[in-house]
Amino acid sequence: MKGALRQALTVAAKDLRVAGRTRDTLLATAFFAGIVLLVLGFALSGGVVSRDARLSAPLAAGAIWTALALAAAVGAQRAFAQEQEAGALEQLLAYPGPHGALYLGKLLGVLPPLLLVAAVTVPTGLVLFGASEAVTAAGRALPWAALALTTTLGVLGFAAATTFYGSITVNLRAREALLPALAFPILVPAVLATVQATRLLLEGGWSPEVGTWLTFLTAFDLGTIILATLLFPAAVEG
Amino acid sequence: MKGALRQALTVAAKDLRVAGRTRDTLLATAFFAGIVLLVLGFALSGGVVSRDARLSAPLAAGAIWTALALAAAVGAQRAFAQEQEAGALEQLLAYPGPHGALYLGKLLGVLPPLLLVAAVTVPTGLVLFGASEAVTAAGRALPWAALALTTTLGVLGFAAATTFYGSITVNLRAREALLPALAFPILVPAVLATVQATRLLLEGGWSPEVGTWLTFLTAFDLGTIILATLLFPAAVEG
Amino acid sequence: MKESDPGAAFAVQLRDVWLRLGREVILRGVTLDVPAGQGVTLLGENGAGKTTLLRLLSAGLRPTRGEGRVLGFDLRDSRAVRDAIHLMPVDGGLYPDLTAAENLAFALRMHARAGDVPGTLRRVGLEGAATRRARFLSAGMRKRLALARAHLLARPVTLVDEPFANLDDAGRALVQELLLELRGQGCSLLIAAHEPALAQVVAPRTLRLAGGLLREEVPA
Amino acid sequence: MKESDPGAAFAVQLRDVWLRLGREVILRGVTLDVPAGQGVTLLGENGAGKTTLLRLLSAGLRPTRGEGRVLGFDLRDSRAVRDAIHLMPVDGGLYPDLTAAENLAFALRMHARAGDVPGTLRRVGLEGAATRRARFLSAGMRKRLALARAHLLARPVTLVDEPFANLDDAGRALVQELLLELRGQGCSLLIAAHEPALAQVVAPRTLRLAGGLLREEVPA
Amino acid sequence: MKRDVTTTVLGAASLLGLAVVLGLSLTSPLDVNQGSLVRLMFVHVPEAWLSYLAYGGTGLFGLLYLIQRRRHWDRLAMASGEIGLLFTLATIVGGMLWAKPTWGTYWVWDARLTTTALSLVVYGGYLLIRSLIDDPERRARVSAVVGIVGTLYVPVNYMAVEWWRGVHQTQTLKLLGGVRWDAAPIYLPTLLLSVASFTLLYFFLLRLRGTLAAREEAREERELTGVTGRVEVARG
Ligand code: HEM
Ligand SMILES: Nc1ncnc2c1ncn2[C@@H]1O[C@H](COP(=O)(O)OP(=O)(O)OP(=O)(O)O)[C@@H](O)[C@H]1O
Ligand SMILES: Nc1ncnc2c1ncn2[C@@H]1O[C@H](COP(=O)(O)OP(=O)(O)OP(=O)(O)O)[C@@H](O)[C@H]1O
Ligand SMILES: [Mg+2]
Ligand SMILES: [Mg+2]
Repeated sequence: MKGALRQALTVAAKDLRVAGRTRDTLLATAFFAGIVLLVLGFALSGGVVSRDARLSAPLAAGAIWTALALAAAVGAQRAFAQEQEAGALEQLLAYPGPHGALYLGKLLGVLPPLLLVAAVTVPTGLVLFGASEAVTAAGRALPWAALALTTTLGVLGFAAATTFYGSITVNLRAREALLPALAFPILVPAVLATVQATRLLLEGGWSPEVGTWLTFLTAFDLGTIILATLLFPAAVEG
Repeated sequence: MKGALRQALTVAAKDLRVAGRTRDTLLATAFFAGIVLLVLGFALSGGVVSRDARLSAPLAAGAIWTALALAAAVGAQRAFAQEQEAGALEQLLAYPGPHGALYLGKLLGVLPPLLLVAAVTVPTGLVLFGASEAVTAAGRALPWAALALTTTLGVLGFAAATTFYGSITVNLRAREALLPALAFPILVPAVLATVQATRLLLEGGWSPEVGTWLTFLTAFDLGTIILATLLFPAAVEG
Repeated sequence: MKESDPGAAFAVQLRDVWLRLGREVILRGVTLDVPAGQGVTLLGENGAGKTTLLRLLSAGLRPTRGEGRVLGFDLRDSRAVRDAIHLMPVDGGLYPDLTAAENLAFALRMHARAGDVPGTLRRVGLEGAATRRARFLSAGMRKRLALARAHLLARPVTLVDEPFANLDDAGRALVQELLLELRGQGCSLLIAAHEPALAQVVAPRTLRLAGGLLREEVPA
Repeated sequence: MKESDPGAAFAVQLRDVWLRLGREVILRGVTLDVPAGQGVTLLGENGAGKTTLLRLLSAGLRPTRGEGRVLGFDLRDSRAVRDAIHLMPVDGGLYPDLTAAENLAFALRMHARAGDVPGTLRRVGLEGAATRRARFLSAGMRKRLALARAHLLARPVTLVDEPFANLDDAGRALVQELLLELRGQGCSLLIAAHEPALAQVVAPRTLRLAGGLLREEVPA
Repeated sequence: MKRDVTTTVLGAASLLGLAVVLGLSLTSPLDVNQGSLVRLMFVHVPEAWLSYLAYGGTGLFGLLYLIQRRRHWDRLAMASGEIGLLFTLATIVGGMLWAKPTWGTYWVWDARLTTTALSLVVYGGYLLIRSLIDDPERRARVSAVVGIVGTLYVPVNYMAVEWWRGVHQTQTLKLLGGVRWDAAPIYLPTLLLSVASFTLLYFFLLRLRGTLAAREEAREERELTGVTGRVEVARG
């Protein structure tokens, strides 16, 4: 158990070191998140939409979380594509210890860049879709702490699911498109929970309903991580 | 000149062959576009939003073009990732002839699958987001020809821009990490023009304003392709 | 973590192992016994299946039919096998964006072992490239780095795929020296190579893979 | 497209070429004249800079200082140089997801040339793997495929990086045979190798790269 | 090939059941609101039921494969996945055709419809993954994993539907419930019979497809190893 934890941390540290060195993961994830915000921003911010304050919260929530879900998929795919370059993946799988630890390590390595991207995407999205304005116009302050919690839980859930599918698609052709396509349906509960929590937070600040959604999200995160750790060995072994 | 064209076609044919070997790339990309539509539908059109008929056009336009922009980005990324694997990119650059031809070849290889995916995504998106119904309810026919033209021009523009972006990121050294961030905004005009043209077409059929956007889009496409062909050699040379 | 099964008299045992990859049948009934501590040179034409056999032994591939044991552990018990074995692949299997020293340190930490990274780098002549990324090492330097890793890990069963390729004469002598040291520590070695003369110095017993079958080769 | 400059008496000319990669200075004033049609064996320790020199000649890298010409074309005129030269890289530089035959056909078409793909595949012993993807070829088979490509293209200046590595004995003889044929067609050869005896059969003139400098080596 | 009695019996029974359902539904009274359209229910609901059954099968057989590593289970999982996909498609197309006259539109962003569309993607992905892996063992393993996770998606989304409704009262769901409530007394026997017949149909198709896959596999195995003449056909 302690050995597995050490392995997970070793893998994560390595991935973070490489990510800091080449920065390509960060770039790719930011690129995809940026496209989503850009297109949706232009499509929805003209005409009727921008004039209707009630719409700003659901639209901002939807756009932000679609962007982050995609960014998670891209980040996870990178994490495994990197391994595969130069045959390192086969070498990684040949180390002793449970393969589940490798999944956890990969997940821990994927998370920090994603959280970084999220830290930019969320405020940008709120401004772009006029949600932050609508909130301050209503005389409230933006609930930053609650938003940050939602974001962290949401990104963790996205990363957990996409990292798992990343291990499956890495050896397949067409993996770039396949990974998001496979992972998204599974992400639907997480998208739903994050979108609703964000929307409610924007519309009225903290409420017990938000708490319910966040509890659900936490359960989703834990469930996904446990299940993925259990199934990962079967997905990758020789 | 003729030699360059032949090379471009050779590269495109190779990419298409790899992509079409088992139709997996096409299937996966189509799949991916479909899922983006569904997730956006799910994330954006619950509650207030779905009951507002005025929103169908902007939502449909936004969702369709998010899906297509992402599909283009995935396709372009794939096109260069493939080359880089196993040192094939250096080999490709060592063939005789102008390097600009390689960019054109890559672009031509990315386009056909994308157009196919677009041919499915556009009608699906229109139906799913209720735009086709809103149009027929208003007693008009869907402007299919104009939509097809917009789609073709838009997909061409996205493919040209993302392929160029891909060529920049493929050989990135750390000190050039800012370059992609600078290249990203070239997508803005394409996004703006396609989204607006589509929305206007859905809201009121053909109009001079649509014509202006399409002219602008054509200019953008040509400009991007010419610029990228000229800059590509500098982006990839050792 | 068990270092090895101390009761195991055999490093490797295969019984009528068949292996199919894609539509090709690569191994067609391979039977092999390697006593613990022995050194074996594996010869065979290009495409004979040497690399495939090594991957099978390192639990990277599963036999289609037949059985195998490594240090007494069943090949299907991948965790135990991976604990006992190390495969040095042809292409090194290094992380291109980690430096030479980081690559070694990573491997050690994954095995929960300590080791003298700078010292080993010096032995393989890479002290000047310790902080260079593996991507920027020359072909021979990458091979030396992979060799340094195998030597540091010193697993009870060490599989080596084409250790002499891409190396200069000094490098080849170095491979022999380091591999001999490993044998001196009691490790069993299986070396796939196209240079029988060089490999047999370290691993005298010689086998040849041909037509998916393994035959003992008597030195001329 | 010109096949080559017919007036060029020299396949390769370098004048005091310096090359820096990252923070390392790899070449420190290399001067070299290779008359057209000559065969040159390039020796040097691991990391000496042989591969780097070949990449420089194939216009894949630009000299930091100094001048060079290939068949009379300035190295900075990358298009003309690329037209005249072919580099067979260590790792093959093949498309993993194209089959062996498709890889060859692609290279031919990029050079606007015709050639007998199945015949060449047969010569290098890959007729059985013509429709197998390069990803699934063994290390030696990939080398054979890269060799087949160099032979099919038969560029006036052909650079070969470690052609003998990963090959079995028959494969090494085959390399010699095919490279000799190329020389027979008037191609100039530059072979970087760690097997001087094998390479010198094809390319008798021998140079050694050490400390960033090139010296003529007189056969003992 | 020896006759497979079980398959024949299953096939005959399900066909018989379907014929009876057809007769009953054609003679059943018309609904007050929907007229003859209500008859679509006897196809639509069992179709949806069958697809859920098939998805459950995919997960279950995948799990069994991972535990026992018998190829038999993998073939059944694949068969089940294909059946599920087919009948989800039928549910959606049928539902859309039904939706047009009753709701006035082919598609609404109702949670249940979206969920159903997404399960199409889940199992489409399952089959796509299968088609991308050549090595039979790895294919079986990876697809078992994908199938298990995919099956978990079904109940999770069922709960998501509940939560979604808890937040917005969408009329569509009320409409669905309403129709069922009003119609139940009259249509229940036919509906139940229809569901039973479709269940039989599932097992029939499962066996049929499983046998077919086994034959294909055996033939491939023979072709590959026939050269040596030493390998007998590996049977699940
Ligand atoms: C695109 C259109 C539709 C789709 C994808 C669809 C899908 C489904 C699915 C998956 C089920 C079974 C699972 C469940 O019970 O939740 C179901 C059940 C049912 N559907 Fe549909 N449906 C569609 C349209 C309709 C329409 C137009 C009606 C009637 C006006 C309808 C009436 C029912 C009824 C009565 C049931 C069974 C009762 C129930 O379980 O709630 N459906 N549908
Ligand atoms: N996934 C695969 N699908 C089909 N054939 C494969 C696959 N992997 C390997 N092969 C084939 O298996 C054979 C054995 O390959 P292997 O790499 O084991 O040869 P080798 O003995 O190591 O050769 P070399 O000396 O050239 O390294 C080759 O013919 C190769 O093409
Ligand atoms: N991008 C780079 N940055 C820093 N150093 C580099 C870079 N590329 C190569 N080098 C260094 O240049 C030196 C020469 O490498 P090269 O590959 O040319 O050697 P080589 O003579 O071909 O060796 P080998 O016989 O092992 O193939 C090596 O020390 C290598 O680490
Ligand atoms: Mg090999
Ligand atoms: Mg070299």
